[in-house]
Amino acid sequence: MDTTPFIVLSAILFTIGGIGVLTRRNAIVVFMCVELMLNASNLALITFSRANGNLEGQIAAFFVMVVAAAEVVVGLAIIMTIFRTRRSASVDDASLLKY
Amino acid sequence: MNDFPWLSVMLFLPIVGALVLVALPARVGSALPKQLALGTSLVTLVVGIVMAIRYDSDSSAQFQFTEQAEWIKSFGAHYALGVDGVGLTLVILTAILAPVVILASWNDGDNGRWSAKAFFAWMLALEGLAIGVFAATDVFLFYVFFEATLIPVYFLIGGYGGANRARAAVKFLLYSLAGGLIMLASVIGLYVESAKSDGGATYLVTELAKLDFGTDVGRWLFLGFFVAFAIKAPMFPVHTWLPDTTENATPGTSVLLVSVLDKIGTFGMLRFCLELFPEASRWATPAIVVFAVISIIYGAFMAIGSDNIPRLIAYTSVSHFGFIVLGIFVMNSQGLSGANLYMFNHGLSTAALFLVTGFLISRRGSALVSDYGGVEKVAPVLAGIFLVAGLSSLSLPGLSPFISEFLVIVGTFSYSHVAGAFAVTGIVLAAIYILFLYQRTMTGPTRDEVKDMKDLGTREIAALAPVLLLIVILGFFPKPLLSVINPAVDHTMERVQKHDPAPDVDPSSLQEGAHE
Amino acid sequence: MKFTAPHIEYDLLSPILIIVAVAVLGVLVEAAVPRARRYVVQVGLAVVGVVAALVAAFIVLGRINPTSDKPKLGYLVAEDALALDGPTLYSWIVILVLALLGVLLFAERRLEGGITAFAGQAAALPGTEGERQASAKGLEHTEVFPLLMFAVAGMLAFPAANDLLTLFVALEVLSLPLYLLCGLARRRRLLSQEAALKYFMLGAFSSGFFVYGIALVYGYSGSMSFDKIAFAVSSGSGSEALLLGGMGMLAVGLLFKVGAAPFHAWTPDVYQGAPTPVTAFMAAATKVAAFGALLRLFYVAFGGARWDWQPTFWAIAILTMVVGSVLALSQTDVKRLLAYSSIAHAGFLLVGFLGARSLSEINVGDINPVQAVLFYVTTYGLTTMAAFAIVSVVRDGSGEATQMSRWAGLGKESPLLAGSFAFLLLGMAGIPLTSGFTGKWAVFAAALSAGAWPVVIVAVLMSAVAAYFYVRLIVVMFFTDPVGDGPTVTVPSLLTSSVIAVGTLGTLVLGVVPGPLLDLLGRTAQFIR
Amino acid sequence: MVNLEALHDVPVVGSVPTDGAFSLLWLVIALPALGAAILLLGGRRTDKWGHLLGTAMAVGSFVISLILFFTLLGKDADDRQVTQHLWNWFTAGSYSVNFDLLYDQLSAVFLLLITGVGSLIHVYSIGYMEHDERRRRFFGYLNLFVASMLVLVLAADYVGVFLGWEGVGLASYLLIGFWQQKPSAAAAAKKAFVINRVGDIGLSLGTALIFITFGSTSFAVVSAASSHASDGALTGIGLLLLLAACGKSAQFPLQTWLLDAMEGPTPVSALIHAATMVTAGVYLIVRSNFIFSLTEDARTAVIVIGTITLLMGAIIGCAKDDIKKALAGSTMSQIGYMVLAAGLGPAGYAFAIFHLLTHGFFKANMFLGAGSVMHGMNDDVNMRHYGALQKAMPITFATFATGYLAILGIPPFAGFWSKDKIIETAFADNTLVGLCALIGAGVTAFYMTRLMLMTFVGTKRWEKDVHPHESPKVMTYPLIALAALSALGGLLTLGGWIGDWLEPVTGHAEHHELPFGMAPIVMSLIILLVVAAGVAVAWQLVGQREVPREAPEKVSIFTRAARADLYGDAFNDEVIIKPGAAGIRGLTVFDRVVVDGAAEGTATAFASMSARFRLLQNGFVRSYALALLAGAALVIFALLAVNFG
Repeated sequence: MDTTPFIVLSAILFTIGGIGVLTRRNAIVVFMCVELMLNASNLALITFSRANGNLEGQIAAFFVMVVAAAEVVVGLAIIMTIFRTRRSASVDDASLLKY
Repeated sequence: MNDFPWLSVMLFLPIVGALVLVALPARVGSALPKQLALGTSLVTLVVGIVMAIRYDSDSSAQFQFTEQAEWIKSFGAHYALGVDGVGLTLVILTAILAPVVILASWNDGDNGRWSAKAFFAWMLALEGLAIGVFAATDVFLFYVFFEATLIPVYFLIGGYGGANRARAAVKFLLYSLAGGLIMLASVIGLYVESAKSDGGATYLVTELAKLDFGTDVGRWLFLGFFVAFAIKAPMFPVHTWLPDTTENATPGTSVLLVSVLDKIGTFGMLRFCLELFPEASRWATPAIVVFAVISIIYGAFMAIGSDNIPRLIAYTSVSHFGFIVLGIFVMNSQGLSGANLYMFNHGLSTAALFLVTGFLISRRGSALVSDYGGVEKVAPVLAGIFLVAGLSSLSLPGLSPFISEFLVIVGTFSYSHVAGAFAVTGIVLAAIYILFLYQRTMTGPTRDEVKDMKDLGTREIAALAPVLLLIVILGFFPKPLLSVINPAVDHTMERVQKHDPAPDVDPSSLQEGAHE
Repeated sequence: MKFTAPHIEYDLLSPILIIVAVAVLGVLVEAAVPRARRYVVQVGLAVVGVVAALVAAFIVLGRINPTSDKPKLGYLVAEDALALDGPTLYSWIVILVLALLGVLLFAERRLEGGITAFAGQAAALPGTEGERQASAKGLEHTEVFPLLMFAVAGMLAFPAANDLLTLFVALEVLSLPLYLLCGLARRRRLLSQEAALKYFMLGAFSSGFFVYGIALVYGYSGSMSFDKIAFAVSSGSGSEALLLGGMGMLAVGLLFKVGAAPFHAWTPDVYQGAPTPVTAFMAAATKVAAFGALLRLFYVAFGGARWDWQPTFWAIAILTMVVGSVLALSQTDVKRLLAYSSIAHAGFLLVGFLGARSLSEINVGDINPVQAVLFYVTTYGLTTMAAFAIVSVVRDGSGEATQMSRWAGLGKESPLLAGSFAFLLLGMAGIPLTSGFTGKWAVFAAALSAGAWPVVIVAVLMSAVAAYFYVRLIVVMFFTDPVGDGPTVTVPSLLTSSVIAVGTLGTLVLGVVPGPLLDLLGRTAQFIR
Repeated sequence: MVNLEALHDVPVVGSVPTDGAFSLLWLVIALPALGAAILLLGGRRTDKWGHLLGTAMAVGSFVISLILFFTLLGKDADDRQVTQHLWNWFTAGSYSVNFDLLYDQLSAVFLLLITGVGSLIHVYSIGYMEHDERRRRFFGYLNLFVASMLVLVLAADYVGVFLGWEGVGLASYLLIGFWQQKPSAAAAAKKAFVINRVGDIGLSLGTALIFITFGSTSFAVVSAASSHASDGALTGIGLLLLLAACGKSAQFPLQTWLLDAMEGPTPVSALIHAATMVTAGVYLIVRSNFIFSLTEDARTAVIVIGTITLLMGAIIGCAKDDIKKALAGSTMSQIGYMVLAAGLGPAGYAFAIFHLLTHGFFKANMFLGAGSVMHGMNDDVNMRHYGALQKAMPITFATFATGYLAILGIPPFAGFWSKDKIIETAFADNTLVGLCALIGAGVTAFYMTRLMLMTFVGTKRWEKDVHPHESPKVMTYPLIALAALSALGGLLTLGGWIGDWLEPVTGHAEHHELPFGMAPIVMSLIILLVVAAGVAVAWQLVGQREVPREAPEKVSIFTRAARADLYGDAFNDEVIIKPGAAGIRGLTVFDRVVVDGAAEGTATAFASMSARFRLLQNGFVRSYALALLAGAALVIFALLAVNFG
């Protein structure tokens, strides 16, 4: 079967994630959108892995997940500190550094 | 001791002196550093004179006192020094003016931003680097010195200059840097071209001269170099940094800047533009001649119009550099010899003019012509020297600049009657700006502000005397200079494949003509 | 039950392994060693570790005997996951040296009065009782050292990575610790945290692109390893679109790291907000690692498709130089100014990167682009380190005085410091007799040899523009009188001073006698495929 | 190869190496030069004896000149052109200029004139400048002048001439502006120098053209080759040299500086602006006879200029109440005669030089006389305040009278012999020119008579507390000597001696026929009649009625024009100076706004660009993300475009 639908789907997911990053204010949600992008990539990886008939893609998918998990840890830590100091999780509030 | 590194010594003596000065503790006061600076520059001068005496003007080699060592292999850059006649004269000019300037600006460093020590350290560093520029026979090395000279000047202006010194310093630096960076593109271009050649990458002038760049490449590289040199020289329309700079610099700095550093521009045109890109130079000649003539007249008019003495002198230099560039690019023996001689003479006359006006300004505390009047009555010696300096600047026969200017005019006239006719108006305009300046400052009823002005002191006269003496002697007997310059000129003529036009009536042909 | 264990060349990998080990140990130290002694132990551990790694790296370098005219190309290790060749080993050494300097800056305690520049307790809220107690107790986060080590480990792996997956992992390993470090400033914590957030958000976003790029390229070539990709490119099988899309997205990820326009937006904010030691390290080391990776990926894997990506990179290089130089003109904060200047330098580095030519075109002894870029990052790294180190010692009551106006009259206040800073600035401006000049010369020459003269022209003009703001800073320091009470220069401990000294000295030496280093690079800067 | 048949023959400047007495030649210049050096560098300590040293130097070189002259007489005509090679001045390519001195019949005459009259004026100045505390410097300048003038007439190369040419220019500048604290004096000095520089354009370009044409600028080579040159080149050179002559000799259109030059001390006016320097132009033309003899066109130009100037000067002289300015006008006019004569070619050269000599005598005489009058009248120069001075200062009157008769051309006084010859030759050449010259003689008679009457006869119109008295002997003796020369100068032409003497230099003059076959004696009578008429008119207008102490306002347009120097200055102001000043003001603005503005503008442009674009960095992480996304999109699009576009 043709890989196109899967790739298209992953592309759509990726785009949704990207748009989400741009449109949502809440840091957590923004970060979830990034996760969505990563998972879209995973879908693509796995699809190609199957199409190419080797496992590298799937291994990569696992790595991506692991790394994503690590990112979550770091990310949440940062977001937490920001939230506690500013009492808000909106990424737009943090805009002292500019120009 | 023919392999004695004369040029390296001349180059590093002042720099080492500068470092020593910096190393001196602050408590030694300002007297010792001054004496040390003067001493260093004098020793350098002595070395220079000895070297000049050992220079063999009949040798066939293009460069003498050559030194060469590989510096950055992968750039093809060498530490290569050597002088031909032109380089020698300019090195000597630098060596002569340095002690003069140091003596003349004995107290100029005292009320600057930093100690007098730093002032003279910068001066010495500048002298060394300037000598390096004129002695470098490797394009990369030349470029390094070319840019490096900017820093001392920058600090000399910014640290010790007048009201707008910071702004002037920045303007000077950026203007020159812009030119330098444009040149950098061409310098790198040279590397790329030479790397293509089977000889491999090199920056030695002698090697590069053997290469034949294509017409287009040659012209582009030429332009890169020429723009930088035109800014340095300075030529219309990229001259405006000079008046602003001299207006704010101390007289000594102005002398080193205009009399020595600006020569890098014309020197570079000769050494690199004509030497490396003869075809492109011939191609560009008409346009450059036009700009040179414009510079002559434009600079003169601006000088007539300016009420600020240092600005005025700066503009006169624009005019004079017009003559030099003209002489270089008409590409005949008269023009070239004239131009080379002019570089030296202009150095002397402008130095005298800057220094004597500097003394005048330091007495009255104003640089405006309109603030003076009748000084001749209270300070006859100052006025007399002022007049002589001025006359040399309007190249009065009997003073050294005359010969150079006359030769340039002759050369130009034989290149093109029209160009010559325009250029020659410079001599009238020069008379106007100099005598107008003299009339407004020195003559007329003495103004109250200058009533109790003191005449020149011994130190000041001692600083000026050698310059004036040279101006007069070389006015009647320029042979020492010409004898080293002319071979270099012949070499250049060879490079650009030009020959002097034969006279309409060849006197030698008349005899056999008579026998017919 | 039997299996063939993967073959790992532990000896060759020792530098990375040492750093990782030190990092892990550091974490254990945090757990085991009582607070009072942690600082000493951590610093000692880090220094020893980095030095050991450095030694190891030199030994490995020796293995490909770089002094000979025809050095060994290098080794493919860890099942071809990493390539240890000239560029890798050189980058390692540079990164480790910078890391060592970084450790010294991190360990500086005198400036803040006997305590590091990092938050006493990141969890405590700014301006609360908790924070006051933390500082009263003299608490400090010694975790910064293990974090630094992890980042270094990632940086070592980054230029060595020989397949996309390793590349990705290395990227994240170097990024995540930096995100955290950015947020740990003791002073101005709001800014610091904001910097962390921005860096993290955008970093994560860009790595999203990066991963998707991996997927596409994998889809195109059916493999992650560079040599197979290269083969696929040369054989031209598969759909161009996948390759180009993937290439583009990978480029985005990497260009984000080097801070090239239009992916530079994070740089000024993060550089300004982060603790100065972190900024220094980040600015210097990340560039080395990222350019190492960029070169390998695009020369080895996508080298065959050079004509596809070169035009785009021309545009990016030009844009980056313009943005960096022009926007820097109107900056009033020294750290931010240096941030913009780092963008400009990224542009100059890209100019060198554009010198890509097929080996056949490069005669022996010519400047080759890899050599040029690696040389430039070295010079830039040293200069920047020293510059930021100096920024960290110019202070007033509220910590570092980064407002440019507060620097007025520094030349009188402490001539030596101001003098060396001026020298570093001239270096960045590319005045001869500084490493900045030789570096610029090298990258421009490389690009010009590849016929990229329009880019070089722009580069030259932009260097002129850039010169303006460096000079302006010099004017402020030397030619303007301080308003009110001038800045005070807190005399730093040996740690920071040695960083300044090394950086300045490097800038001078590499400016006057760059020959040996350039020759070394000329011999060894060849990628193993 | 050049065709010899077509050649006219012009005298070739020979070059016999110096021997015996001639090796002293350089001393003639060296002495005054040394004097100048000592007096100007020596400073105050030379004040006491400075004037004596200066005079001694001048006299010394006069003595040498005499020795040289008689040795020259001793030699036979062929080798009377001696060249002393001093050193090679400069060499560039094929162009080499030597520092050579050429002593031939022409320069010999000049040597005597310059050193002789010069010495007399030095002596006179001892008295005249007695009360000036800067007298020492005055003598320094005088010496400098004499030295430069000698260089000018002895140089064997056009560049050498240029050296002297500018040297005398400088000396004239310094001496006109000797009383610098008077703004008018300073201005006049500058004006003189600048206008002379305009002339120098001619000399330098002329020299350049000579080099291009002949490959050398030494008289010997050029005179040998000139007949081979193209007419165009010759005419060009001629006209350029004429321009130079106009500047130096105050010929139309560069005449305006001479009247202002009277700001200088009177001895200066006598020496520089009457006897020697202003005649340098004539010398240049005569010296370049080997050019002018071959170019009809250039000579015509010379004649026209000369004629115009001789009339202009005469007219201006008529309206001046300032005794010196009146004399200056007369000088202009007389030099006009010389230039005219020089323009007549071989026929006229000798007479030009002859008139130059006699004029040198009688004009110096009259200027010094005027000086002596002023000396007695507290430096008042306005003739309307004079009158009836012949009793008060008899010697001055007597000497002045001889000068008066000489300039009128009353036989046997010197002027008669020289001026008549010129007018005759002019008639022979062209009747119109002759008529102009004749009218000029009449007008000369008018204004000189007017001057005499207003100064020495009539009623006393002296200012209060002015007590005219005869000047001291140190001043009157030179007057007497010069008076004698003005009276007897004619002897030089006894048997046409001067002509024959100069012929080897100026070439052979074929005899001219006067119009209507007049005999020369008839011509002379006509001239005398015209002169008499002039005198009569003056007697009517000035002698017969009271001279008002204030210059009358209601006067004819001609008088007004003459008083305004025929609007020469007005013309310069309107056409050159005012537009020039305006242009320079404009240019200054242009330089600041446009030229510098372009440079500074670029900088500001970048700055404003920066200020605008930095706003894009707005601090919102999401907009950064947008930028990133857009960038990514662009990159991918670009990549695709490059390959599929």
